[in-house]
Amino acid sequence: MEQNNKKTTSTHSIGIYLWIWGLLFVFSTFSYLVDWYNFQGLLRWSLIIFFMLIKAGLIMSIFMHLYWERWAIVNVLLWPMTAIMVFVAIMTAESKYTFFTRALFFVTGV
Amino acid sequence: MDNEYNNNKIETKAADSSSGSYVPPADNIPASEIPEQELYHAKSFWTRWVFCQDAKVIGVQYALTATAVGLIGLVLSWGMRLQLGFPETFSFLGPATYYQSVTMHGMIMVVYLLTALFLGGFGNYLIPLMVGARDMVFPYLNMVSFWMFLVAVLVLISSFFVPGGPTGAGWTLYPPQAILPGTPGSEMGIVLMLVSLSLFVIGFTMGGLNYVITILQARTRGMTLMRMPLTIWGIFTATVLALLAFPALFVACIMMTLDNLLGTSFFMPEIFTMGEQLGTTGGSPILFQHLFWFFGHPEVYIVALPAFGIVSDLISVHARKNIFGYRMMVWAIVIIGALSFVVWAHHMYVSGMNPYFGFFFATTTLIIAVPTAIKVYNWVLTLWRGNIHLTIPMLFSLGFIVTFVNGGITGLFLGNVIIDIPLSDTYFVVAHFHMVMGIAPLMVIFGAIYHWFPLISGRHLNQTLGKIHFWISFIGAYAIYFPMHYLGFIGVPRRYYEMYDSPYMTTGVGLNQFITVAALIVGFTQILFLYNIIHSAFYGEKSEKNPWKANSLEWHTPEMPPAHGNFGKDLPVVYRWPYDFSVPGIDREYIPQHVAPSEVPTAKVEKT
Amino acid sequence: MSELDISRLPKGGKGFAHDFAADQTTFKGVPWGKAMMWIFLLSDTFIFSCFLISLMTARSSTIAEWPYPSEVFGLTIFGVEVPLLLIAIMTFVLITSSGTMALAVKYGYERNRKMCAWLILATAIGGLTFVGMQAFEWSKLIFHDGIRPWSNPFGAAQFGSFFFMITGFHGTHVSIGVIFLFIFARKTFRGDFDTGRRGHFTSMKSDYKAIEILGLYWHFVDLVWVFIFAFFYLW
Amino acid sequence: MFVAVIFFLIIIASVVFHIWSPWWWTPVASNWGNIDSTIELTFWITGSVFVAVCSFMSYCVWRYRYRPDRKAEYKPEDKKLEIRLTALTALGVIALLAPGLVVWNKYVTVPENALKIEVVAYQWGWNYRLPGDDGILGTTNISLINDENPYGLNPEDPNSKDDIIVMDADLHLELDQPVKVELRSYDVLHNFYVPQFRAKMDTLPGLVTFYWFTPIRTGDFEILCAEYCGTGHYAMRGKVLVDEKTDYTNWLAKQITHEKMLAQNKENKKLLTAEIKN
Repeated sequence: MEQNNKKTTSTHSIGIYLWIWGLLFVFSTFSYLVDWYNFQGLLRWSLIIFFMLIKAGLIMSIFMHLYWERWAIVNVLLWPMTAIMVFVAIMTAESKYTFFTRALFFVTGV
Repeated sequence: MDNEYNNNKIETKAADSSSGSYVPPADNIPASEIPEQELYHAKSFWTRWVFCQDAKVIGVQYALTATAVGLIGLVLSWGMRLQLGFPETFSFLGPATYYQSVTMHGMIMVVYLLTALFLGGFGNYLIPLMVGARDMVFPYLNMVSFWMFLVAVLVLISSFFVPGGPTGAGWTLYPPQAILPGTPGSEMGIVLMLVSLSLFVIGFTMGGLNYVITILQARTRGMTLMRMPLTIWGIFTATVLALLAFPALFVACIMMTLDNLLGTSFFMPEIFTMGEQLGTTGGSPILFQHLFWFFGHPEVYIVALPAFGIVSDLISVHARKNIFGYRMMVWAIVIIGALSFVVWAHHMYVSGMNPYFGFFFATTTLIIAVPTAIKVYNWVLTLWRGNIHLTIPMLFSLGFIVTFVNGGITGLFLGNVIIDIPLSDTYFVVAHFHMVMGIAPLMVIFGAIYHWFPLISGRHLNQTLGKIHFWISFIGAYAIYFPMHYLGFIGVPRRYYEMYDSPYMTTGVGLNQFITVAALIVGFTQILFLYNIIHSAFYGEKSEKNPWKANSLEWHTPEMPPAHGNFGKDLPVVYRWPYDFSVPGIDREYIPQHVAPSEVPTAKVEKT
Repeated sequence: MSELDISRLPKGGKGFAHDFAADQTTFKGVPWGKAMMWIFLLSDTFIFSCFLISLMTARSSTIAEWPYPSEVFGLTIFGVEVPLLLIAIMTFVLITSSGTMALAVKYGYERNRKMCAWLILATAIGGLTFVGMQAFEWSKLIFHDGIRPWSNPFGAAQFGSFFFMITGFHGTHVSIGVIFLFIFARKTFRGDFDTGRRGHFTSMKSDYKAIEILGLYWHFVDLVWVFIFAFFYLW
Repeated sequence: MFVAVIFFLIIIASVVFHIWSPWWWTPVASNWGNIDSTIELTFWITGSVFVAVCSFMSYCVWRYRYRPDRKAEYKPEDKKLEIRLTALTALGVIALLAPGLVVWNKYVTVPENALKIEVVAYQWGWNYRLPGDDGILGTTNISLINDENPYGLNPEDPNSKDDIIVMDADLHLELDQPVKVELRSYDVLHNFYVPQFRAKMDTLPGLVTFYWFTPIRTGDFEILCAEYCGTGHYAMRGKVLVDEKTDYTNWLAKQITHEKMLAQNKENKKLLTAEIKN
């Protein structure tokens, strides 16, 4: 039932997996340290996102082999994220609007 | 395509020589990239007809279940119409019953009938046949998908029998009212509805993965994406939309179930209802609406896109002409699908969301009108200079065009944010969406059933009954929904149990009675259709092979109806698109997809 | 049967155009099961995205105080307040199991049955540890800190709701993964993938490719945790 | 022949129905007449598309009906025609959208001199609150609602003291005075809709929504709830009465402020408890 092309079987040296594994540890530690040193505001925000994206990228590209996949599947998997990004953008604006309306019209802390 | 890469492609693609003179191409086809699919052949009655792994049987199972539940939806609509046309005549219809009917009618028709019928029914039956595969890629998962759907339907039906009855929250299930005591069915009904929807999503995901992977990875040799029938394009895009849109519904269902059962405050702000504080804090009802419509708008196209695809094929076959602008049609389907994810909040113009969203969503919504209009133009341009057989599928296709154009242009009213303000939540909306995603897709479904019934059963449906069915359904449905727009202009809100004591609404009485009578007539005509199907399945006129002289692969199986595994010993090899009708330079009126260019050397076909 | 030699196909953007214009398979060299898992994960991504978007909406639209996760999830070890300690350990456990899974996939391709089986087992145990720690975390929050899905003593009620819902949904994914990992470990030890033994339900032949598919799922679970860690615990 | 004629008749019938339909919108009673103009424009554009496309279809059905000796044309594509049609459609869409967005911009931009009033919706009825002399509505919270304070007004907020409480389904408005309605709900979604004003907006619990309009005609107008809100949805009616200035002032003078109402309610409660004690 499945395709059986032995030629396409790709194995990678064990080293690359161990490297990525180590990097994931390091970046997880970094993102933990963001909390440990209690960074706040924009710095915290950007550092968290930065480490998160790096880790996600490493897992997807190496562990999930996306780096070695053909563009057809990579594009198919990544483009739909645009819809999510639009959703995020809209909901950011929406929740800000909700917050301001509430702060303007409602008593807080009752 | 660049020639240097043609080592793996069929030679015909490279044969479009630049010199301009047509050179008959060689037919050599490289061997398959994918090994022969192993199939589980049924050994007993149970595995052959009940727990069957054959996509064709699963498709019929889906279709029958969806039709059965759709009939319930139809009967519910009669109750609503009786109340609206002749209020205070029928004592069994109280406001609670009325709202429960409205809700269940909407949900059944949109999700359990149309989605399941187009994707589960037509999708399962047609995809493997039309792309030249033996079966779906995961027959077992496909079977489980149907059984999940059946369980979802049973859970839904069971809500009619629980204390408090089914939910009456409207098909949009907006919280807070969906789970507060002021709404009928807020005890068990809403929970069962949410559970049923979640099960439907899970079951559909199993099926949907099958459809997508079968189309992407299991086509036969020569079947490039740009040679697939538009039916497949429609179903494919709709399935992709469903796989990406249903998650939002699933999440919304989970969160509302928790709000209901555990008393969380996802969608529940501070609420003072029926004289007491509810104790919830800080939630946002608008969040639910965003999630719901992030699912709900693509859902409209989940229903519409397969209809677009199927109707293109019906028109082309029965007008004996290639579909006009195939590439445009494909791109239009894909663009509509992609855009459908960024227009959802046009259902929420009056919901109290951030008012500046109106600009963005009105713009994106009206942009969708462009590819949609192109599709309409291409359908009528396909008729132009065709040779139109007014068969029943063709009649239904024509009916589709009229109802769809009508419903589509009223969509331009509602999509344009400022016009939506007076019209939203009135009968204008009801008329609009029934026209565009009720009647129009149903026209296609009927046409498709008349078209493919010979393939499924080996017999024709009765033509006379079919014509009666068409004319009553089409004219009747048009008579129901066209005048209904004007109720909306007066300002009659939807979901009103009765409304006649308003001074300026009394004018609508006669119109409402007319609509009710028309609706009952159209509804009862469907019994004629069911009789036709059941009777013809056993006693209908025997059909010869390929009765409509179509080109696509499903008509060219060794047996008709096709056996398990679809295509005999060898899978067909495809050399052309399915629209080579009336090709010049050759006597044959049509050239099926698997006819090699060497068999029709004089045909002046264009490259596909 | 002629082999499809993927290495000879064009790469990158040209490859994209080529693959979509080609017949038979659009994802060249991708088995059906793997393609299905990818598309399923895409759909699942949308589920988790919707959860996280809802979290964001609730959090930035509530006028009540949002609890500070760093303190809520802190542990006191030997009298020292360590923020987010348990979560950090859980993160490392999950990454470790992801690493072993990646190696298991590699050995599966090399048809190294023993190595592959042990690594799958290690992954399963890692996953089980994670679930166990999550159970501990839940019980601590419920019984010790008094956090309930509908309310909590620290602030906005949605904090608890989203915590239990999102980690619960992720935990369900992990648990399902653990079950499959154990089943696959047994199958690998038994040599199903070498003998092509037929599946109990689907009656289809077993193949080492299944391990890569399971691996994709497991890495996805890890991937989701990266986002939950960032958006729920660190934010 | 027969089929084409019937399809054509249906199109004719639709147009005829539209022209002679007795069912049409009620005369506008607010400044939103330009919504009507936008709808009219849309009707002209889309209506002609409908007639054109469907007539063309009927014509094709008649002209190219099946004949055994006819062979259909073979023409997969006509790029030029398709591009032209696309451009034409895009033009039409812009013509629809642009004026719509202009009016929408007006709709969401509240004029400075608008009187802010609050509409409160509950299952199943309407109440109102006017800002009093200071022109400012006091802050609220649903969790403050109780027998004495039925609106959940903030007792600490000085702006709330002179707020005028209208616990009645009838709302009076002054002619030609722009009004910004701030919509609030105690329980579920509702929608404050007066067909003659054209405008509407949902009310949500946990949020305040708004829109504005200027009544331009005196008279009584019915308020309908246009968002499904439970079993009593259809019965959730109220009335807006647009008055001349003198009538409006007379009505306003009879209304009670929040401060007075609180005092009254307290007094009543005292009496009640005293009665119970006795």
